Amino acid sequence: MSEHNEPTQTDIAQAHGEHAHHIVSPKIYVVILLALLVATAATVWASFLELGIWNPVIALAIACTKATLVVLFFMHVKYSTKLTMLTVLAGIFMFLTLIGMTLADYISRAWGQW
Amino acid sequence: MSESTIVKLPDQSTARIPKMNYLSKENGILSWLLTGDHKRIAILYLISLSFFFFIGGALAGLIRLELLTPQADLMATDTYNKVFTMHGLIMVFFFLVPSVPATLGNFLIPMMIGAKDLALPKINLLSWYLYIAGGSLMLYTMATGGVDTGWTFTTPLSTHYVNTNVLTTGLAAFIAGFSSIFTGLNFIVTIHKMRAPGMTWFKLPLFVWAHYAASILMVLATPVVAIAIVLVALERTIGIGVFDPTKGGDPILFQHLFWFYSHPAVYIMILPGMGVISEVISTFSRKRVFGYTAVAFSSVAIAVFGFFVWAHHMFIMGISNYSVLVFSLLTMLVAVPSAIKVFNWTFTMYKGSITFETPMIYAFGFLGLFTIGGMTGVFLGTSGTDIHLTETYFIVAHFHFVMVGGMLMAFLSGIHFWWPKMTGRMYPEKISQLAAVVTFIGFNFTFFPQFILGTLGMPRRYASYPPEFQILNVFSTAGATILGVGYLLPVLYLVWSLKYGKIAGNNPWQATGLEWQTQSPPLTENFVKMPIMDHDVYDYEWLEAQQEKEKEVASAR
Amino acid sequence: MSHISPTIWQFLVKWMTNFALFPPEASKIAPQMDALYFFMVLVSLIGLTIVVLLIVAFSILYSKERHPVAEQIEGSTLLEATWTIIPLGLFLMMFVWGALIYFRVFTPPANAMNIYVVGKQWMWKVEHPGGQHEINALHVPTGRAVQLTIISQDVFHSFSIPAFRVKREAIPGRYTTVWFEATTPGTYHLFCTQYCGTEHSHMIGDVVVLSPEDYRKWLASSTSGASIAQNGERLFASLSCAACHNARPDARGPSLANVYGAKLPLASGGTVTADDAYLREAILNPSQHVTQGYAPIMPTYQGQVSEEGIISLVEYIKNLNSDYRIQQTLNTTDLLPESEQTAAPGAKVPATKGLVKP
Amino acid sequence: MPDSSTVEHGASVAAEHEEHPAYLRHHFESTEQQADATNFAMWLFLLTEIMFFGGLFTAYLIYRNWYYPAFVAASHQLDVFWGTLNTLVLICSSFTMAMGVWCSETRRKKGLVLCLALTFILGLCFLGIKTIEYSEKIEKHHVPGFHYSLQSFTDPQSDPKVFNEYHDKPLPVDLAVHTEVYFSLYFLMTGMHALHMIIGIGILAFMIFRARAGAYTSGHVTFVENFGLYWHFVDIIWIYLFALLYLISRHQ
Repeated sequence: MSEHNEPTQTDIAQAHGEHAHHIVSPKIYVVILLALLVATAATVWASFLELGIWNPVIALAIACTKATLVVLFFMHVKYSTKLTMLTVLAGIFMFLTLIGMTLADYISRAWGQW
Repeated sequence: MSESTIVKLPDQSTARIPKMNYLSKENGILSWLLTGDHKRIAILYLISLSFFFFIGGALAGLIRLELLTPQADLMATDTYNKVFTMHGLIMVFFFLVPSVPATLGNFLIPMMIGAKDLALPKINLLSWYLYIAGGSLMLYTMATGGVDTGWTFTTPLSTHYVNTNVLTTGLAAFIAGFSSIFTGLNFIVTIHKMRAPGMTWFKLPLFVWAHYAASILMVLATPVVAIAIVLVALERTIGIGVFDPTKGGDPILFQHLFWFYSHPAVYIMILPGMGVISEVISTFSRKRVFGYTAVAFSSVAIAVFGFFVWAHHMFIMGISNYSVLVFSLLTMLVAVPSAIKVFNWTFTMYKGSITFETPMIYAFGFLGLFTIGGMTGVFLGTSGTDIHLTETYFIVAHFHFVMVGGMLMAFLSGIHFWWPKMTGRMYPEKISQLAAVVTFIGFNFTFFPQFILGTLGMPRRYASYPPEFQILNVFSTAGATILGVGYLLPVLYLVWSLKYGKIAGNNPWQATGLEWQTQSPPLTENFVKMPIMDHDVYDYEWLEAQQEKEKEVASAR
Repeated sequence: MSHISPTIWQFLVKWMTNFALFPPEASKIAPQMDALYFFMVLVSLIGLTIVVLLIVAFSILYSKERHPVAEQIEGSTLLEATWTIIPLGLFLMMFVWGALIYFRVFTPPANAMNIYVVGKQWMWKVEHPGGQHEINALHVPTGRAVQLTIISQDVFHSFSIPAFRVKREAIPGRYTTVWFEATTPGTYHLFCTQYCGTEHSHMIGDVVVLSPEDYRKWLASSTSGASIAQNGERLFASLSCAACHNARPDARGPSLANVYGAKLPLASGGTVTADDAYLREAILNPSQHVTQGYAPIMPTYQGQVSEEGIISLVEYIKNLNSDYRIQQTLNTTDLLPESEQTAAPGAKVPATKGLVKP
Repeated sequence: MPDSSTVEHGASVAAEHEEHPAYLRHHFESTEQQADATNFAMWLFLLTEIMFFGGLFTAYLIYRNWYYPAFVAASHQLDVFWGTLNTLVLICSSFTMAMGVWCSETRRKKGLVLCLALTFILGLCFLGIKTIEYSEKIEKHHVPGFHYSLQSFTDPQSDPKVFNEYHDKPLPVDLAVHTEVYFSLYFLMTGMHALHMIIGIGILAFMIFRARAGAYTSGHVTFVENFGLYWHFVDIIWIYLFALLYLISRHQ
């Protein structure tokens, strides 16, 4: 059943079943690489500006865009099943719950009495 | 066969244990220690779990003996502190968290969904080795002087004011945590990816739903206690100042990280038990579980809500009053699915054809005790009464009602229910029914007085107490002896049944699960050919039709 | 019953005499909390009886002999709704009722009498403002709101008085507070309910509730010289706090008169009310809480002042309603030979009453 | 933290049946199901890693909120140049890893070996830069718990390299003490990240050795793919660490 001659592009895609394994072309990888490099430069440059409260916000925003680029394209989540996307979102949601609800306690301590 | 039982065994004179099964396939110590077969790993877990259960139980016995008298006279107070710490650690990390998932879950989930094995068999074996590594490290800790920080590692006590081996205990819990993560990870992947054709999500048995929910908790919550332990270890050795108030750290941050895991951990412990109870009550009432989707979704709801409630362990620890509101409200929401499940189980028996074998008696015990345990949880979730009741014996009674009354009863019910499938032999009925009733009585005698002690304000973890609490403590210790007997009996007659038990045949309970449609003890690859799930779950009509067909085939031959 | 041996009889008598089933109600909040407690016990009993009755009824009615063929029932959304909404409704009711009590217990009234409690590994040190020091004991008058400001010197402890239904964790590094109003005189248990090491079970004591006159007699009979504020003043001088906080116009530190409860503008923006916690933080980590218009030159006293010392300083600052006292101490210290001359030697700067920096 | 390479181990070779491709494990029905399952398992493992680092990020956010000035002064001790260079190194290594996965999918053995080797070298380069930074901290006694010195915060002039760039005002002692919390979090987070890098580089070496033997270019790509996920995840963690630890506020 498994042929051993040099498979063509279509054979490989077919052998892996059409839905799952979309092979991401190197062109996309290069574009994403450049985007990430530019974003890194941007975040470093932004940190040298005096923006007060906006500094951490921008730094985190750029970091999040870089992370989403890596997740979607390098980790193929854009091309994989809904289940993988759901797992990633579940992880992020639980990460934010841990941080959010713990910080909720620390931030609201100043309001009430001790 | 007497009318009042559904047990249908093959004719004992001719019945034999099937020649080819997962136990006889290969033998020798290596075939067990390097097995990938989920059933053998389940047996390995069952043996090591029972070992740790009896060590934890012995420590519990010591605690109860010490509390017979108001003075700390049986042992020195720091020995008592080490005894209750080890009791807590061994019971939580080495019995309650892995018990039902690692034994019954490992054994049954692949069979229930029609798969040949779990998705990652080598990771499953690694999970058992991590469990044994953690367990032996814990025993090493006990041997070399124990640890007296309580199983909750409260900082700054555990980091600066105690010189017992906190590090080795932390490492043991850290490793056992990964054993739990890998089991949970294995279950989620198997349930998602390896279901038999036709097995949709709503044809999954509730046992599988409950383990799916528990696995989500295992995978997402356990790493947070792993990092909390690493931080405690570093704080203790290098003094990084993350939890040390003199260096600007906040000890309450440890409480947040610790309870973020430890509350979902109690749902990791109880959800698999609920899965067992759904199967048992459905089989012995001969009826589909009442409100199947409600029970399935309430399992998942418990798992999801379980993540948002952890600070109800910290209401009086100085977290802000407003976050107490938030966590108390969410605790009320997480209590509702448990109530839904109890009522659904009760109504499963409506218009059923009920028989009272041992698993069902344990299930009745579970229903009663879990209802009390669950309700007293609401006492502690309500911020008002929590002020008076927290950190007293009320809490000890609450979690023992839920863990020992709930989870352990479910574990024993499951062990008795699937014993024929795991070993091919039936357990002795009469003595096991007696053991179940003895356990129920002993349990109530032990832990009900502790509710009253709790309202009286007797604090937890006290070696000596004011004299007016003595009577209730004496009742509790008396109950503990009965409970001890109740737990010893199953070991005796189950081991006895391995040799002398009746041959069980494929389906002694005439149950509808896929695991009952194959031989017992099952083949290594579970099914001769891949089962097709063409019928619904808990489909007793389909089972009758199946038995009619077999009768015709038998009579035609 | 003549054949019961005397030893068993004596044992039973000992048991029975001080056997208890429910703690005494000795504070104003106790009956309210017990009302909620009994309501919840009632709801639990009703729930349990429903479940047990259903199980027993179904077991009898639908046992295999009486009802051999089971009828498959899918479920009923009506029933599902009932046992979702009713428990939810009950639990939310308990939540609201409980939250009210919680807020009542942990928001002390303004006129409460403040008592400081310091938890230390395996003993409770209680300090009354008047200077009475108690170990593992707490004397309180009836009919008066008593606020406990609790802190721990080492590990987590938990100050628990079951008879008052009151419990608060003692945390190292932070004040936590709880208040109660005792109602019935008597002696009640005091426990440490958070595991704190070897002698955790010996960290207990007695809470003695006295009528107001007896309390006054007790106060008078057990004064130990200086009140906390006086201790604070001595510390204030010995740590040379007065060198900066001397309320002179050119003072390097803000004047501390009437600072307690005032809204202070911070150098890093925003305002903060100067309560006990703020004063303690300002002593230990001064440069994070610099008042506007002052340089962050105050040294930290972390590790130099014990918890009791900080409590006495805080108490002293709380009772400081004029700078007259500081002037007096300064003037006396000026007379000392080695004290370095400040400003114009001997010039008496009139102590301006109630001068408070904005 | 057991070696996470065992996670991929489940998917490795050793199947007895001839009619299936050699790498299909007996309990799977098809290679498709096996690839899906191991990929999903890898994602779940990454979930545990997210929650593991989550605890550290919670601690970081709380203490940054509490001791902001100390965090700013301490973050000036970190050299932005090395941090940025490390980020570029890791992003390129992510790129080469992605190209490696592509080569494995398109069965280009030489390309795969080259990409894995590049990723390996970039990984080592990252660790080299980290050792440079760590040695600098060790010299200045900024390692918490080992005679931690506040000198470069209470008296910034004594530390010309940083002072000329940022002209920090001297911190009072009680603020400077909290820089130790910053550095303990710094060593915790970057240390844990470096540990994951070391594990990754170990597996990379193993993979290069197997790739040279032609293991991953005959249709069975799950091992390379899963390792790619792990590597990209470690890169994402560094992206956040760089943003949070290095770039708190760099303006002069």
